Amino acid sequence: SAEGKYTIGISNTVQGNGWREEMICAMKAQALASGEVTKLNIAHRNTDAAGQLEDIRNLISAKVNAIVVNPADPAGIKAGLEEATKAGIVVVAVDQAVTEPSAYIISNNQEQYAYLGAKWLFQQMGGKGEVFYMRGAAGASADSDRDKGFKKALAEFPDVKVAQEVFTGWQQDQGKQQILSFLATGAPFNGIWTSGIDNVIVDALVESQAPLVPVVGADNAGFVGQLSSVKGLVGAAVTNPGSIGGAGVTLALQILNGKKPAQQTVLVEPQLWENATEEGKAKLKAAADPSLSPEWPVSISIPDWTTYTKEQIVACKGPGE
Amino acid sequence: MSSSATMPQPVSFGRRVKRFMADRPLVPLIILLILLVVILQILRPGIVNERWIANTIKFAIPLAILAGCQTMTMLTGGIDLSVGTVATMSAFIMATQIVSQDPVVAFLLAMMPAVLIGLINGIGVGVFRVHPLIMTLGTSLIGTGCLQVYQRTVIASGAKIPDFLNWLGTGLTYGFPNALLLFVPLAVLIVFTLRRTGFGRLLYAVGDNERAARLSGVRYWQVITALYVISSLLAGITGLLYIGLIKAPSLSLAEPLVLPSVAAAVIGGTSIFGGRGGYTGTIIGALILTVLTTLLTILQMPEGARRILFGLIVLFVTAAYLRIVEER
Amino acid sequence: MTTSPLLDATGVAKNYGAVAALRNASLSVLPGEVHALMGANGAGKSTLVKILTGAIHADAGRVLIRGETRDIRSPAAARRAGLLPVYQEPSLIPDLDVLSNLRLTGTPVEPFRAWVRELGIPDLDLRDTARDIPLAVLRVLDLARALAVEPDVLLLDEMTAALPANLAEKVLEVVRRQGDSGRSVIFISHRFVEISALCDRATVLRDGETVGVVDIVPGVEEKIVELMLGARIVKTKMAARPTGQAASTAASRPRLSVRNLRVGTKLNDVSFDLANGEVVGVVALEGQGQDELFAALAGSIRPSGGTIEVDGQGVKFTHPSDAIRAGIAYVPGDRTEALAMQRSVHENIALPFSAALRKWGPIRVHKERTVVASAIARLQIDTRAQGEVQRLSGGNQQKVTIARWIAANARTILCFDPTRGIDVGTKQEIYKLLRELAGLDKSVLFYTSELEEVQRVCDRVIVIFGGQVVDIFPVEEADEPALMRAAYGLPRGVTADVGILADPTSHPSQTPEAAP
Amino acid sequence: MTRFFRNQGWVAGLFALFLALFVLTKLIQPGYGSGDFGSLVRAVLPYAFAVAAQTVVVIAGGIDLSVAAMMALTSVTAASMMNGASEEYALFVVPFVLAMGLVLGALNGILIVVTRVPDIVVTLATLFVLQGAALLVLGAPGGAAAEWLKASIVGTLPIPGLPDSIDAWVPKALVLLVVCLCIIWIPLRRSKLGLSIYAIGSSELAAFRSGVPVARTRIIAYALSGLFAAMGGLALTMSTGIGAPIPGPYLLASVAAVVLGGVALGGGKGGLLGPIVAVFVLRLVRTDLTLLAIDPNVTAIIEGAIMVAVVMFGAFITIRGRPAGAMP
Ligand SMILES: Nc1ncnc2c1ncn2[C@@H]1O[C@H](COP(=O)(O)OP(=O)(O)OP(=O)(O)O)[C@@H](O)[C@H]1O
Ligand SMILES: Nc1ncnc2c1ncn2[C@@H]1O[C@H](COP(=O)(O)OP(=O)(O)OP(=O)(O)O)[C@@H](O)[C@H]1O
Ligand SMILES: [Mg+2]
Ligand SMILES: [Mg+2]
Repeated sequence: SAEGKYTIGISNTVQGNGWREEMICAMKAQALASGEVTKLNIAHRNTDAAGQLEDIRNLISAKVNAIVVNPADPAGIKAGLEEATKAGIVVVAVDQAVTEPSAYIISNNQEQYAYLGAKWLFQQMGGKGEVFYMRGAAGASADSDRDKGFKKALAEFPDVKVAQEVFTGWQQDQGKQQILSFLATGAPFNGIWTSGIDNVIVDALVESQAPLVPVVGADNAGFVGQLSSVKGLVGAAVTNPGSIGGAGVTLALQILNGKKPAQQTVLVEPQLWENATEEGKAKLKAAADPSLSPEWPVSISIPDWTTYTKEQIVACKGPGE
Repeated sequence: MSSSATMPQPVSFGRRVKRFMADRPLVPLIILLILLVVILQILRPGIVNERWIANTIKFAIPLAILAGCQTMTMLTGGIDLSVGTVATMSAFIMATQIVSQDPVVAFLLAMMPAVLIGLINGIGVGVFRVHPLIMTLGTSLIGTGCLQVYQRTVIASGAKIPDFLNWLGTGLTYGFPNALLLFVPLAVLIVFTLRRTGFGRLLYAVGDNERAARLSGVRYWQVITALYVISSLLAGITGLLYIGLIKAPSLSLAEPLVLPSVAAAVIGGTSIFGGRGGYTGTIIGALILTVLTTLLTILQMPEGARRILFGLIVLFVTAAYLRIVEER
Repeated sequence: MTTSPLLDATGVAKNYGAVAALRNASLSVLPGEVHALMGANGAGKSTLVKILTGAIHADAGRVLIRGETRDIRSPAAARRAGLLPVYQEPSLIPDLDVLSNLRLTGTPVEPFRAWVRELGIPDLDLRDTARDIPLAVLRVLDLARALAVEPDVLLLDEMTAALPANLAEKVLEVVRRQGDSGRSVIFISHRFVEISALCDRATVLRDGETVGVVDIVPGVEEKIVELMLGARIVKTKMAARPTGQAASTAASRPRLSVRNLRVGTKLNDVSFDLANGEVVGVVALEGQGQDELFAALAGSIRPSGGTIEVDGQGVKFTHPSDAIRAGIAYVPGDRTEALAMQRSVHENIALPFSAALRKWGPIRVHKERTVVASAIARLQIDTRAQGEVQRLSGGNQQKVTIARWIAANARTILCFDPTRGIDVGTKQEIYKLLRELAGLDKSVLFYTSELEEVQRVCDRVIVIFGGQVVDIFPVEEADEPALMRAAYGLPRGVTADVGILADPTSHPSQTPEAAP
Repeated sequence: MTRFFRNQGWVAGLFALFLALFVLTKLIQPGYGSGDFGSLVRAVLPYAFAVAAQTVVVIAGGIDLSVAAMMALTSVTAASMMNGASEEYALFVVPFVLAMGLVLGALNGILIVVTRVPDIVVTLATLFVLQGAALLVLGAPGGAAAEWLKASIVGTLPIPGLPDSIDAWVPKALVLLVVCLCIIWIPLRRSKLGLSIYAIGSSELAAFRSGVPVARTRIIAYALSGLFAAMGGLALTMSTGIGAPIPGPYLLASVAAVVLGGVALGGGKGGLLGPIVAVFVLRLVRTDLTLLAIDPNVTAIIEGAIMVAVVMFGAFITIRGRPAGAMP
């Protein structure tokens, strides 16, 4: 409604990954759509917590009004966020929680993400059998949160065993090589849980004419498409929207405008879209979007939180660009 | 002059074996490869079947080609760290341009950044004498940035893997990966270039003693520029092959292959200081690394322990290999 | 002999794979003795020195120092035992300044400074980085560094080989005095003049074995040569220069014509001609601009003024390949500058064939092999260790640098001190080769640090002093005293009043005797 | 004087560049003040130690690819040891971790000396080993740091007798950095050991023949590198309060800064000051890019281009500056 009056700083520490790229584009699109942002100040590169501290402090130097951050580590950037709050800057963490109490958090619930998918998978497997557990990057906090959720589901199904646990490093080639090696061993398995490296896994199963066991992945465009198009594939996509970045910008603007949320933490609960039931199929159909890059999550908007159009997020233009 | 080789010398069997292997440095490498496969078979009986072999070869090929880039650049005392970025760029551009362009046009567009980056690398190293490590690192940063900017312009149009690349990357014919159709001629060409062409000889000479090469009339910058362009082109082709194999364009597609490609060349006996080495060893090195990765995946142990083991094995293999070859 | 030896090595052996560098070498040095170690190229002299000074380990053998067995495992240990070497290659750390180099080896500075002055270098700046110091001076610094710690045994491996006459003179003087003051010196050189002027005894090595120890008395040279070469008798007498053939050159255009050549501050004004079929010698003291002259003619550096004409055509070289295209090849004195040490003899010789862009394609293997083989045969290169040039002895490496241009059939060869560190037999071969080249109508520019070589090889001599040509001699007037005087910039005596462009064709029929 | 400029010209130029960038920063953001400078120094801290670690081995003629992994391992070790422990316990943790870096670094050196495998390969292998070890220590980022440790790089050091306005420009982190580096570097530079490190980097053969214990010197150089890397790891833990097992971007950054700082990758040349100033320059460039709110994808291009351009420029002036008539 008003012309832009705020500058917002953004800090992100993983570059070149479809999910994170979508998150950045959502932030830009939302900032543009809101009409309240004059300028986005984006620090977006591959680095660690110390590097993110540097970026946050640079953003403080740049005197932004709010910082939206996808933390490299929940605890590791506490000092920087604290300094930001002291400088009167609104801090919103997206995607993962942070330990700094003054920061607001709007996040996908990673533990729930894993729990939901794993539980569905184990049910599909009939409550027993061997599961191939393909995790993310060893040592990443999102990975260890998801591990908690996975273990929680596993505990509920005592007859399900982990046939093999691997770290894909969230890298497509590594995931594909691992599944192919695993397939080549001829070891029996009844389901695959992946931490978001999903479409290459289905490819591998199809290429090597292996039995199509149930597969759980994320809502990446490629995988969602496969769930509708690959014959005989049973699987589920658990949403992990990259558009959470747009929600973060919205939250920051709300706070700047004096509308503080009731709690510091707002969790966006994941949804599960499966293709085992007609109802699920319909959801998948609705969500599928072949025009997107296969690495992009299809859930490009979050109701109530984002107001941009698909064109806007795909254009990936922020205010003033 | 009398030669000491004629002196009667009792030579033990062990020494003779060592001498034999030293003269044929490929033999110990192949033995090691077989050893790894045997261990794998013992750990998981039945794993070594036709499908597994085809699979291993498929993944070893892109690594082997990139390791070829490293071999050639290392011969001149250089290194090419931009191969990962170049391969990724070609793959990504191919996958996104094929949607709207003629395949030939898409191919040419995909190879353009390869040529450009190779040329910049070559001029930087050959003319301005920037250290190859820094030069290729810099261009790879620049390339990654450009790719990200490019990515935003095509996000709306989507991506597609051309059928031909798909066939080449994942297809099998009579149980043999189709990628061999590309790789075998390429490997023969590289080996031939290194052994039997003037250009190959200059690579060794320049890497060994640049001043001597200069005094013999060799123009360093020509050799180096040609070398880095070739290296980049090979990386670009690898990218196309790799996208056919992985079938998912991403902005960091081939990056994980960079350090292993250096390791494969080193394990294969190419000296990182230049002047020494060859491509056949590198191919075996790439196979060894691929099998090793499988082996470590199969082992049920924490990720940390797996990495430790990987590092130790790479070190051990290289050390043992050096010992054997030095016996000469 | 009554005195017991200071250093006594027996049965030393060292193998490099299939090559036996030393098989059964022994060496016994008395206190106060200057002891020559002699042998053809590749006989194992340097290897023995390296073993004695802990730089490499012997496979077998025993070393006694003052009668005690010492196991010298490192250069530091040798230093403690009183053995100090000056190796064939300079061993100052290139990136450190001289002072730091001294600190590194624990050499006292003042004595070092005194020795440097004594050795004929008055104005050394200790803050200079070793890399920036010319080779000859580096060798002298190496020596001074060794002398400064007053070693019991000084081992000099071809110390004088890369030195200009004036510096070599000083070195000899100093070495002689070492002997007088009761210290021993092991002296390796291929120059008989030096040996007979300096040494008391000589140990002769052949193919890694000690084949004799002789006292140096007048006339012993023949015997040493016999011992050194064994069955390989010096069959190569100096080829007589056919007089008629050179006559044609005076009439035709000169092959190479240099006018007022200038390079930076080093080379001020050099003009001379080089005819087809002519060998022109260049004589100069260290650092008079001869390096720059050769480098400029080879296209290695760009002259700052003057003209170069090849076959009457003005040329500008921006890169050695330009010079090579004009048929001018350069053989540097420092072989590490010319050879790809890890590559084979074959590849080193064939290197120029592939240099040009249009030769980057497939190699014509058969043709190449023939050409290379004939060049190897021509220079009689010892190819036992031909897999890698670095395993050849110094002399054989030197031959490879020349063989390359024989194979490439270069019309003009610029030889910068090609006989540096080469044994007598091989030297004869090289002289002969150069004359043969001249016979084939090729031309040679030949810098040498050994004045006597001028007489053997050249048709004419130009003398450079202070970056200028100060004199041009026809060979018959170029006796050593005259050359020496000219090299020091002194005017020529009245007796030698011949025109500068003396006719090089009027050779005396007399041919210098083969060495010794 | 001319000699000083020949030796220190590059460093002086870098310093001038830093000052120019500083002025530029002031122009972009007039409010840029001492507090922001403090932030800059804290950002510099881990990079500076990483680059110090790299510099020592590069001067000794080697390269250490395991720097970042070593930092990760020491960081997680420190963080997990201090987790839940008393404040005083950290007094023991700090020397323990430093000693660990020293020993592991020495191990790197010993492996290089004993196996005779090129250092780049050995440290590539130890990169995996150390990474694995870090993962075994802490599977995910975590742990804690003592409050006094965290406080020791926050704020400024009040220096008696200095007006507050100047004092504000002396952040504790800077003092810590300078003290840590000087305590080790200055005595080293003046000692025979320091000379020996330069010597083996300049010419191993000549050093050996000059009586330098080459193997021991190399091991010590790597041990020092490990020590500096451990300081870097501690700096990470101090600034973030946790340990993270996945190595940060310090390896490539360290190599780049070493080269920018005028240390030849071949060894034997340069000092510590240049690379440290180079780190400041690189970090300040980052700050400026953020302040200018440049498109993040373009920043990668700019950073790469700066790296390449500066090094090319350096190469260019060395070519130009070569005295006429000198042998190339
Ligand atoms: N590192 C090595 N590897 C293999 N062979 C070697 C090596 N070093 C020396 N040789 C061989 O040992 C023999 C003796 O070499 P050495 O350098 O001692 O000769 P030299 O008597 O000093 O000859 P020169 O007068 O030419 O310097 C030669 O045949 C040489 O090829
Ligand atoms: N690849 C090669 N192998 C062996 N000898 C060669 C090779 N290339 C050139 N030479 C020899 O080097 C000499 C000069 O070669 P250069 O290339 O200057 O002549 P050219 O006339 O271009 O030769 P060509 O007609 O064979 O291409 C000739 O004696 C030639 O026989
Ligand atoms: Mg010798
Ligand atoms: Mg010699």
